Amino acid sequence: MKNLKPNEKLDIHDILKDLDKYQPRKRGWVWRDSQPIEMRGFKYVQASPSLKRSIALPSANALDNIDPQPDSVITTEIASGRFEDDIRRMRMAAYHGADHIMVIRTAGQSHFDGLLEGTPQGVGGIPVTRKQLRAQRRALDLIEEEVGRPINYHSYVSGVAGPEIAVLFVEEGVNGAHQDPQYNVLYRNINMVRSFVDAAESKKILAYANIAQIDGAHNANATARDAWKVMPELLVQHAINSVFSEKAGIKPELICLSTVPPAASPTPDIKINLPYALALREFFDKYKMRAQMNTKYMDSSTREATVTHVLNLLISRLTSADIQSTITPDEGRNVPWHVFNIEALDTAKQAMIGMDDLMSMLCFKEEGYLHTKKREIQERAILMMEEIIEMGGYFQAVQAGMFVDSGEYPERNGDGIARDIEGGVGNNSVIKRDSDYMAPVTAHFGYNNVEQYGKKFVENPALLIDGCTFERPEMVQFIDELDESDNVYLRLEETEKYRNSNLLKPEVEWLGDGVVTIDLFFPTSIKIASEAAIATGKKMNLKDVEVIHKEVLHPSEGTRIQIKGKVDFDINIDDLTIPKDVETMSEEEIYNYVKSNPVHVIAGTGGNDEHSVGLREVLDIKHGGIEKYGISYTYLGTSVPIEKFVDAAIEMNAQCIMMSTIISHDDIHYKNMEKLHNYAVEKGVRDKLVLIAGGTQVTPEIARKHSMDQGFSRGTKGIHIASFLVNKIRLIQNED
Amino acid sequence: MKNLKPNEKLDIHDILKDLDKYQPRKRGWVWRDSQPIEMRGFKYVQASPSLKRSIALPSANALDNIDPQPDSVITTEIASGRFEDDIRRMRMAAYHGADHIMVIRTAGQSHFDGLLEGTPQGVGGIPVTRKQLRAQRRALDLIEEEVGRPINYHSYVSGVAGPEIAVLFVEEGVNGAHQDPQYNVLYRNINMVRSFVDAAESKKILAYANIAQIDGAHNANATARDAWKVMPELLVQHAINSVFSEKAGIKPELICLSTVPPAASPTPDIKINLPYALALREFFDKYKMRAQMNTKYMDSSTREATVTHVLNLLISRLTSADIQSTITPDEGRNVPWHVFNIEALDTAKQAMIGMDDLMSMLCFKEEGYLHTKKREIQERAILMMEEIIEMGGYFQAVQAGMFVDSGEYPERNGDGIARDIEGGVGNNSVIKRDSDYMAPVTAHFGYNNVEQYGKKFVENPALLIDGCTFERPEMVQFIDELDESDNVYLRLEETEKYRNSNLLKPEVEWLGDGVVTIDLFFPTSIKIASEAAIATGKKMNLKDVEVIHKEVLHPSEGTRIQIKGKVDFDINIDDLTIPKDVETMSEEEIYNYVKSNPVHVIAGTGGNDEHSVGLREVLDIKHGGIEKYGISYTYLGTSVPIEKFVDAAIEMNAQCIMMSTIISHDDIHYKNMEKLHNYAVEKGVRDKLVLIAGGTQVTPEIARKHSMDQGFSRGTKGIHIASFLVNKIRLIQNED
Amino acid sequence: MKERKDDYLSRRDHLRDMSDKELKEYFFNLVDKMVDPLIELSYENTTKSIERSVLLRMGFSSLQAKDVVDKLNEYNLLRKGSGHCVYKVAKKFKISLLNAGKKIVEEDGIDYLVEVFS
Amino acid sequence: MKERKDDYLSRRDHLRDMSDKELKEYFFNLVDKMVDPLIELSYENTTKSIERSVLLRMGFSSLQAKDVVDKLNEYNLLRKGSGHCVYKVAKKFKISLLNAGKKIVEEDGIDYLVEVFS
Repeated sequence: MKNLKPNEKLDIHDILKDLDKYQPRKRGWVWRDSQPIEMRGFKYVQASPSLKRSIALPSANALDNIDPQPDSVITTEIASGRFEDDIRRMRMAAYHGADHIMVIRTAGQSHFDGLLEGTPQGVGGIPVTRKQLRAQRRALDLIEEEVGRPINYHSYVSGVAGPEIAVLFVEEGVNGAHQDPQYNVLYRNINMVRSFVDAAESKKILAYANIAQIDGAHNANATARDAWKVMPELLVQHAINSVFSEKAGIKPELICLSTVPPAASPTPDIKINLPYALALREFFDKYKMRAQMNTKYMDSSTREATVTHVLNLLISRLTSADIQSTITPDEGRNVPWHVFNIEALDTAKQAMIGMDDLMSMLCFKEEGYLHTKKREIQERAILMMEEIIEMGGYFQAVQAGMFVDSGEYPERNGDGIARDIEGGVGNNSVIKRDSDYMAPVTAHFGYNNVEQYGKKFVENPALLIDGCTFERPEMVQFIDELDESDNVYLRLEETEKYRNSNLLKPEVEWLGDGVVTIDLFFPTSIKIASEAAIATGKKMNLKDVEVIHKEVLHPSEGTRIQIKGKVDFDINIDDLTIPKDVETMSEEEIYNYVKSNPVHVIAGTGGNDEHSVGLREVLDIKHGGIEKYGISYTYLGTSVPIEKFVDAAIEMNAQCIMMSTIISHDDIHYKNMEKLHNYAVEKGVRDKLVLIAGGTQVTPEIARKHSMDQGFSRGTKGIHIASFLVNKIRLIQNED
Repeated sequence: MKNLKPNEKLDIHDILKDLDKYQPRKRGWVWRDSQPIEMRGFKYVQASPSLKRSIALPSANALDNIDPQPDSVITTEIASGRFEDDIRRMRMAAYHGADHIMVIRTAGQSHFDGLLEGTPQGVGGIPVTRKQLRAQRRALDLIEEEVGRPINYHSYVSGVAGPEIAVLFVEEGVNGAHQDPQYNVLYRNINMVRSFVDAAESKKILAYANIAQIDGAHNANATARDAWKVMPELLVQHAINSVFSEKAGIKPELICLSTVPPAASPTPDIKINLPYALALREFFDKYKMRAQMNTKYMDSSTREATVTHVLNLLISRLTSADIQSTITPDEGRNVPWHVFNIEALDTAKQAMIGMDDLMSMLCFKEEGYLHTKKREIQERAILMMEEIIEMGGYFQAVQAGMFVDSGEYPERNGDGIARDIEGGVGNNSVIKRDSDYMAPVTAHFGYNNVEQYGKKFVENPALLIDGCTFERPEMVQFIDELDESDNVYLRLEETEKYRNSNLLKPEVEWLGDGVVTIDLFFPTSIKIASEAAIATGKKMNLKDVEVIHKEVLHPSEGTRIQIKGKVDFDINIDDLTIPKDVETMSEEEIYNYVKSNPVHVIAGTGGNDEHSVGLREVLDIKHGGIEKYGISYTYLGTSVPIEKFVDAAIEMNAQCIMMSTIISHDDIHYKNMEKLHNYAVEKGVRDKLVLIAGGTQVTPEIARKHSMDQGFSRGTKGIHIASFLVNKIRLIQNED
Repeated sequence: MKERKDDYLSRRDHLRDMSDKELKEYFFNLVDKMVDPLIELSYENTTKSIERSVLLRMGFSSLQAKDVVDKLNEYNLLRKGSGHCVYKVAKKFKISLLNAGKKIVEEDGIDYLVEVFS
Repeated sequence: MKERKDDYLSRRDHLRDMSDKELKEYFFNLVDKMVDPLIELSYENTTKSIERSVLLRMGFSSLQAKDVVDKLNEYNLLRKGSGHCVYKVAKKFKISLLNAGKKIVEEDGIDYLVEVFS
């Protein structure tokens, strides 16, 4: 398959073609190459090499578009339930700095005793299947080349088919996985004996391929009534899975603790979260930290979630994060949409770069609250473990409801999640191995009497069958679709008209889903505003209008309502007028022209506008402005009366007026453009003068609509203006 | 005038009525009463007393709606240009924690040599007039009673009419003001001699009424090409204004330095901003810090601005902020809209409370980068002052272009803002006082020979005229409107149909402006997406469609576009169906009913849904759930198959099924509701059973539409469900 | 569990004098006590999923693996290892592993397995 | 200003050995040197805006104050103080301050002022 071109869409048909023959390029987890970098005079310490292709933060346009990358691996979670749409989002995410892509699994798969095949649609995530994994890994193989950084692909080994899924992951090049038997037990009600027996096998398999493992402790935060009260228990949960994993064969440096700052504002966030983060990192320093953002205290406000997440990132920078997970700020209201994956990634990049090397300036107070509280959390965890052992061990403790109790241990509220040792899905399904038990495969955990067939097989049981799929990938069998009524081909057919065609439809997660968001303020109460918003959505031709966010600004003065709804029309690209790029001439050509045809420009900010930075940058030779090409200018300063521009142009015999206008309130920028034009007409010089307006809210279309010859906005360089100017002056001269 | 009622709109006609007779209730600045507080078991150290009425952060609904207030005074800036619309926003802002309201002044007023009167509309702010000030102060007097905290009202003393405006502020009860002659000189091109002579008088007047003064140094950040390079100069600017102010009579504790973290990510934000913040606070420890958020590195992304501002708030918490200003995250793209003032305030409150007492856990490293860099900034400032003095003083230095040069002093790029000592607006307008010069008023600065009329007048010159307006407010003359074609009455008339009527129109800054925002994603390039977005807006019946934000997610896979546009229809409240509040019965009544009519409920989360917290809260007696009223329940756990609910209800002879369903992806929650209903019908028990659905995305309407008897969403308490249930069971029994 | 008030301060008495380092060591000693029995349990047992995962590694598809394991379970042969059974049948009948699996599903190979493992 | 490279390291020599406290004191000494002449300047001078602000405090409206100050400026009387002039006229003619202002605007009181201040 050919490489991706940035200006061409990834074709899902290409990905699916000959998929049965595709083999992943590599196995195992890849950390970022953490190292100091320097950019535009800034030194970054907790950083990593730049991407070959990426999209910088919006404000980077004022900083030569630098896009420094932080040191941590950065995660995005994708969950549209259609793997083919997820793939497009992966590509967007990679450009915004994600190198760990978690594709969430559909609800309910964990109770399925076996593997699924094909590509059925999921709810809140995809069904994990070989075809789905292979297609996504194949896409990522292309995307990682496009951006120039390895991308870790992540999935889930939980439920009653763990070992099989783990094998699938090794075979299909998955690089990271969730695996924690406690998750099965507490949250999926899977039998605990079965879960642990399966888990050891799964972990051994993951270990074989250097797949990074993430545990499931963070779920206790999300489940407990007061998330911060389970902190002692979290240490216990992390300990059980980490040590169990290590004993099952995973290297400590691939055992990642999934940790979330449990509290969020309006609690005293950092006072609660920092001692906990320190307690954890002190005890578990030989393992890795996967810092997840808080999901428990998220409502439907994406702003609020963003702020909470920046405070979470502060905890990461005050302590450490080997993997920095991102949670989309819309997770409190829907399964994440494209734009919010990108928002979350940008927030992580922005905050981590912003807080680069923070601890070179700060230290922790060694006495007082922080140390005392950290130690208290650790001691409470120890006390909990003492009681667990006293009760007869982990199984007995779970059965007694020791876990996810809403009291901070040793306090108990009696509302923990209790599971029967002899209960749950898969109860009574564990089989004792006989003394001649044998499995002729690689990465098998536990008793395995291969010795009965010869000593030489002890180190390599798969030798008995001349290697298993781990050594001989060509042995892997690929199953395509099993369900004729639910598969990717049917879904592609439905939306084919939007694929590489001239038809567009807005979307949020699926191609052509038609969903748009409207942000509304009504000067009234929340109840009336909600209904008014729905009525407004309908009048705006939306179907299925629903309120997705409400915010009281004042009980009677006003309410903000965000609604979503579906448009039922398409946009035909052929009907649009796409503005052409301003053609730039070569520097040489401009320079030569101006040399023999002197050009003088009158410049200033118009009316009552004091913002001159942008203008001076396109004028000044030092900033690559028009002066560089030999164009001379008179700078009239700021807040120049409109008439003065024209008078000065006449006086100086100038060819052009460049008026900068930033303030756009009440359309003052349009009004000033018209005024400039009219005054030039009045003075009889309009046809000899090139009138240019510039400013952040100015577009070429708007400027031309308001009688300017051209408009320039953000991102304009001197060469753009110089090119336009020389072209235009030539035209004027030809007319003469 | 009667007090405001939260559920009634403020009537601008009431504010305007008898305004000529209104006198402000008090003078002077008020700090928050900073003190530790405790709430829901959380201790806050950098806090202040709670408001009588306020709106908590969205996520506080999971925390008993606590709304802790931080210690700093919090500023919001309002700038719609129509003071009557600003007033509504002030009220919203006060509920969200603002106690410092800056009403931005219209562009251009600073060159007006005298006072304006009446209420003309402004651009980017209001024209400051007596009527405007008095109306807004009057509104704030009401609003501060409503929320239970004094509110500081702020305006601007700059331009060529400074002393007059200062007098106006004392008379009209303004509590805070910008005053810095350097601002006039550098950014408004007002003659420097005139500016300083006026400034001393203005400052003496502000001092008289204990009006807090804020300087203008932060403008250098916004103007310089690389904002962080002016750090040494900022220290110099702050010093000039602060010491000049003190010598003119202002108490140090009312001299506030306006300081902005100059850098923002993707620069290494904290590494640059923290040493600077420390340098400033070390030198200027006797003055107050007004910490403003960064405006320089803001683009059109409100998310990006929010993250930058949280990092700014981190600087405030790492150092100090007596006044914490907020910048609206939309300031990079338009004059702030209602919702963004509130967003900015919520961000400040959330982050400051979240970082409460941060420095009880951290300390600064005493050696190394932080100290070295801090000291370097201070030394550079000193070197600059040495050169200024060497040049002959401040005026000569300004004339030479010493200020706002883009080089970090002592580096010079030769692009500073140079002003002529004998130039600018108001040049040559300073008059030397004769030896018998006299002014018989209070708070007059400088030479004043009142002694010629008697020694007793020296301490109190106004005694000569039996007191001036400062002692005798009744002397103040009120001028109403001067412009028949531009005043508040005309504007009110235009929008009267939306005022206290049944008509609603969405708005962003002005009543009835009709502006709405649409957030769109198109799977295509930025150029095509922009045009497609405009076309979509038009198809959605919007007028004046404009793109306000663009974000490339991937060059070909997709672009986010936000557009604004105007709706040209009204919503008639009479046409809406406003859902009634669920009537709650008294606890007593429910308890008594259930005592004689046992009620049993089957509860669980439906399908493949593992989120049980919300459900358990409305069940559990400990959390005020239905159990409290004697209602018994069987909890089936999570991920309950739909059939099992009905089977259990039949088996247990239950009256009600409560199904919780959080996952709403692909409408799975609706599907499960229908499934529950259908199975109950099938089993012949539907008419005997009350079916209730609950969950964050469930609304009463949606639930009823999908065959449930009722739905409950966020914020539901046990009593709501119990009331509904008892009512409904009574109905069913009556039907039987 | 029964409700219980926070008695941390009285319970922690024996931890008070430990250094941070000692505390950490003690923590991981306790972890070992919890985890070792779980590892032991896993070492000695297998499950249908483990056995299917073995067959996957031996080149079976998920559908094939499921059928083989279900059949072996029916005859209580998983205690020998599914891979072991397939291996035995393949060797015995000199057929491929996949064909051996098929033979087991078709109950052709079962008799041999019952016999050889008795 | 002329362009200049960053010569901080050579310029700062005399500051290197100052303590943080000394540095701060030195900073504010320099500030005083910059600011004192500006305060002196303000002490000795007045402006039309200052004079209008005086009249505002004496109960004049902005419109009235403007007219009075403009008239006094015309006759070079602001150096005496606008309030002073109004006060003088009011005392002389035993009229209210506002009427004294009106008198000045109507040029009635000017002669008296020119005379008394000569």
